[in-house]
Amino acid sequence: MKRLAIIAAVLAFAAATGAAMLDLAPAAIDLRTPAAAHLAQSGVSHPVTAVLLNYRAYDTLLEIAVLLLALLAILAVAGTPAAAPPQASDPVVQTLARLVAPLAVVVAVYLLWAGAFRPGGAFQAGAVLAAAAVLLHLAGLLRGWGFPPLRLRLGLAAGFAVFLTVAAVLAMRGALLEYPPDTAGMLILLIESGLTFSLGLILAGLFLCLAHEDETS
Amino acid sequence: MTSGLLFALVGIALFGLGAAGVLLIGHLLRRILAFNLMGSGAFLVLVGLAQRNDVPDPVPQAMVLTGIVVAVAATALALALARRLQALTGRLDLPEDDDA
Amino acid sequence: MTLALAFDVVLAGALLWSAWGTLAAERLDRAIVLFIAFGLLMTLIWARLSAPDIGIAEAAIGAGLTGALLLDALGTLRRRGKQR
Amino acid sequence: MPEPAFDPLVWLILLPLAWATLAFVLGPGRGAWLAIPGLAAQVWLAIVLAAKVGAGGTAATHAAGGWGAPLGIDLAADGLSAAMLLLVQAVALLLALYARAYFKPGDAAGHYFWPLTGFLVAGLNALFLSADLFNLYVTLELVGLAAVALVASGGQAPQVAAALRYLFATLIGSGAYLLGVALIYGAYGTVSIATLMPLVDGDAPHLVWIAAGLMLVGLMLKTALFPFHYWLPPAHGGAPAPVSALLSALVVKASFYLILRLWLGPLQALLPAFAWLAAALGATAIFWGSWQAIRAVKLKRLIAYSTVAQLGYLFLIFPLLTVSQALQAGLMQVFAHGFAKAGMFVAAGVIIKASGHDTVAGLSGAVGRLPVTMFAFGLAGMTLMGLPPSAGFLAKWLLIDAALGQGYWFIAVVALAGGLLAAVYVFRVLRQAFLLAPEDYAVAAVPPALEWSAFALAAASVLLGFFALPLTELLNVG
Repeated sequence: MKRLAIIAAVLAFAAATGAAMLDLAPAAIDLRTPAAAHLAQSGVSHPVTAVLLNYRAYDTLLEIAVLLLALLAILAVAGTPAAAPPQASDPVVQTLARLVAPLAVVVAVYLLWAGAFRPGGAFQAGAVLAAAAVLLHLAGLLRGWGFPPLRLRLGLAAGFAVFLTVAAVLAMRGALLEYPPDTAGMLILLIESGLTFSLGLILAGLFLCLAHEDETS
Repeated sequence: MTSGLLFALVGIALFGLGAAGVLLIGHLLRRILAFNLMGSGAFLVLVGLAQRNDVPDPVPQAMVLTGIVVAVAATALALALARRLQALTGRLDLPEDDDA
Repeated sequence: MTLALAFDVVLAGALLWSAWGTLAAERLDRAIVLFIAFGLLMTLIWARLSAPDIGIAEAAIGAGLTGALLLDALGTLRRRGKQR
Repeated sequence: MPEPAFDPLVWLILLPLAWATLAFVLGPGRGAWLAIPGLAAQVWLAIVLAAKVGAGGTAATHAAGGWGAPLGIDLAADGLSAAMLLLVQAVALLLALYARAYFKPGDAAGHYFWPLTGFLVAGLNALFLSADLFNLYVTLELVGLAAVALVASGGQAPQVAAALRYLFATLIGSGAYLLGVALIYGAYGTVSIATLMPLVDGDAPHLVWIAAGLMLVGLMLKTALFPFHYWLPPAHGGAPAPVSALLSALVVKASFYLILRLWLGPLQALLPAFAWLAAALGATAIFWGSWQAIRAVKLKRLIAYSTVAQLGYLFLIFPLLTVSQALQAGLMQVFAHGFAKAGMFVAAGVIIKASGHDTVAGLSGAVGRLPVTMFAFGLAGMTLMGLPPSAGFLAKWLLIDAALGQGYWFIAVVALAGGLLAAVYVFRVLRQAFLLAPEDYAVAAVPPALEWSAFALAAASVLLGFFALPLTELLNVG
């Protein structure tokens, strides 16, 4: 009964929304124009990066907070067990992982640098770093995390702390995350470098914190 | 029909499928998968509908990047909770709330 | 119907099929593999929507990291299941 | 720009983010001594902001990034936002003083309380200050995930299950909200509230009506309005007491605030179509929640079901919003319930800590052993029943006045009946507490800070009745 009601409601909703989408007039406002017009002052030449780290950088600040919070939440859920030993793995996989990991670092640095003027940026770079860490773990070359020690906690928080500090300093000068046009590019690169490093750690941590927990429980 | 509009329509279908999945499926891992389908549907609508004239719009694209990161954060937390629940109770579905 | 639109329609069909399979597959491991395929199809769709930034992020985070998280969870849950 | 360095709008968001991050770096169990001064500074900032908004007569705004809407994100504080911010900082500060005494060193449930609470408060403040629909989505997720993590931090199976139930509810809620935002961006090309205001009218495309419905349903789910309340009792009833208090007093109010913000703001041409539905669900919530509270076995379950009932009043105001008393009634109810429910949950926490069990039946003799705590419980109960001179009385008075003024006597009847039902469950607890203690009844000593912070919260909910005028005047700034 409940099942049928939900299925019927979802189908009706999808049909109505689809039909409404088909007769939608063009939007009154087009942000493509102002986004392109201010690109020169944004400090980067790739429009998506300009939105992420300049026009709507405040969204991104909160989003990094969400990510750090998620890691914290996972630690809170998993308790504080010891780090798991690496699992033994196929030597072929290990060799492959040893080859891929440095390559991933190079790709990450490239993506970070490219983000200013073409697709790429801190998220993608951080995700690639995290993927390398996960691969090393799966190959048995990197331990799962127990509770992260102070050094690691500093690294996890560093990217967000840099972002927050830049936001605070700029807020004291004028507005939250309002970059002076001549230093915008440099500040964005500073924020993105911090984020790449910490996002790599946090995204890897999501995996490595989860991976350890079972062996001990 | 433009690519943008087509994928916006697909997005609605995905959102509906995912929402029905989260509401109807008891198994926790599958519910987490369903939640991710739902999120992807919303992202497709956000970009597809804004680009229904097939001209790229960086603003919704940046919003979706933000959304993807939020979604992976939520997924990881959900998995952590599901694994914890299984470790404590041996079950992978939510027990009826016994009101005790 | 142009070739590009035909490609889009095929892509859309494949995406919905993988999404349905993710929820309907009998075996959980198959569901997760279909979910990773879903993520890769999404990457192609983002490319078709001229959103390569999202495409890279989707491949790395959506399909890659989430897929790894899910597979790892599945493995652990199986191991625990056997111990019980 | 006068004194941009101290624009409270910005610092109310950055400050909690900063102490939360520092608390995380310091490690498990640490951070109380960052959180308490931080929250004290935030109370001051909220007062400065309220004074500025009240004196200026216009909303305070801040263009993040310096771009201004619609390209950038605007922060804005009108009277309603300023009032909500005052409530959050004041309740959070008192709860922080309580929590410092509640979580003993080494208590795993308290290991992550401080950073999680910091992110929660930052998310709430950002939510009350945001004037951008997508940015609001991010703040909703920040609040939701922090709240779920706080519920789960208890660590036992029932708490983990409650957290999962809550997580799926909150994710579906924010998912529906996000799809609504996506449809609105598709229809208008902007997500700025100020820019949308003149664009949305009664002739809006069907898609915008669907978007409004999605956002409303998603937010009702997050507010735990009947019949979407199923997740609330296990989550609020099962969490550690300071967490229950934060969630019941503040978190569910955030999504209610957002409904109000949309209703009175960009979607005001569309949402009144749902006013009677919202009121009907609210009325049902009052009866259902009260009934469940009356028959609850456990004390904290009783209080959690009381939250379900008390949230119902908030939705009774929607058909009445044409007169200003209705909004005032809503705000008074938010404040009254915020302080009273926080006080009641932390009082219950003291009782459970002292006696070791949490059933209503086990309360016998509590008045003799924990007089301050039981007095606090009674004061909070007074507010929930709506007895004068409490803020709860004022909220009901304004609501009944608004309802009768428009001829809707049945809303007044629901409000009065809800007060009587609240009396039944409050007196059920008090009656049990006044019974003689059993022979073997032992009570552990509790730190005075626990008892007195519970008392301060409950007393505030009563005394607020005397300071209602400046608060309701703040609402004229919009």
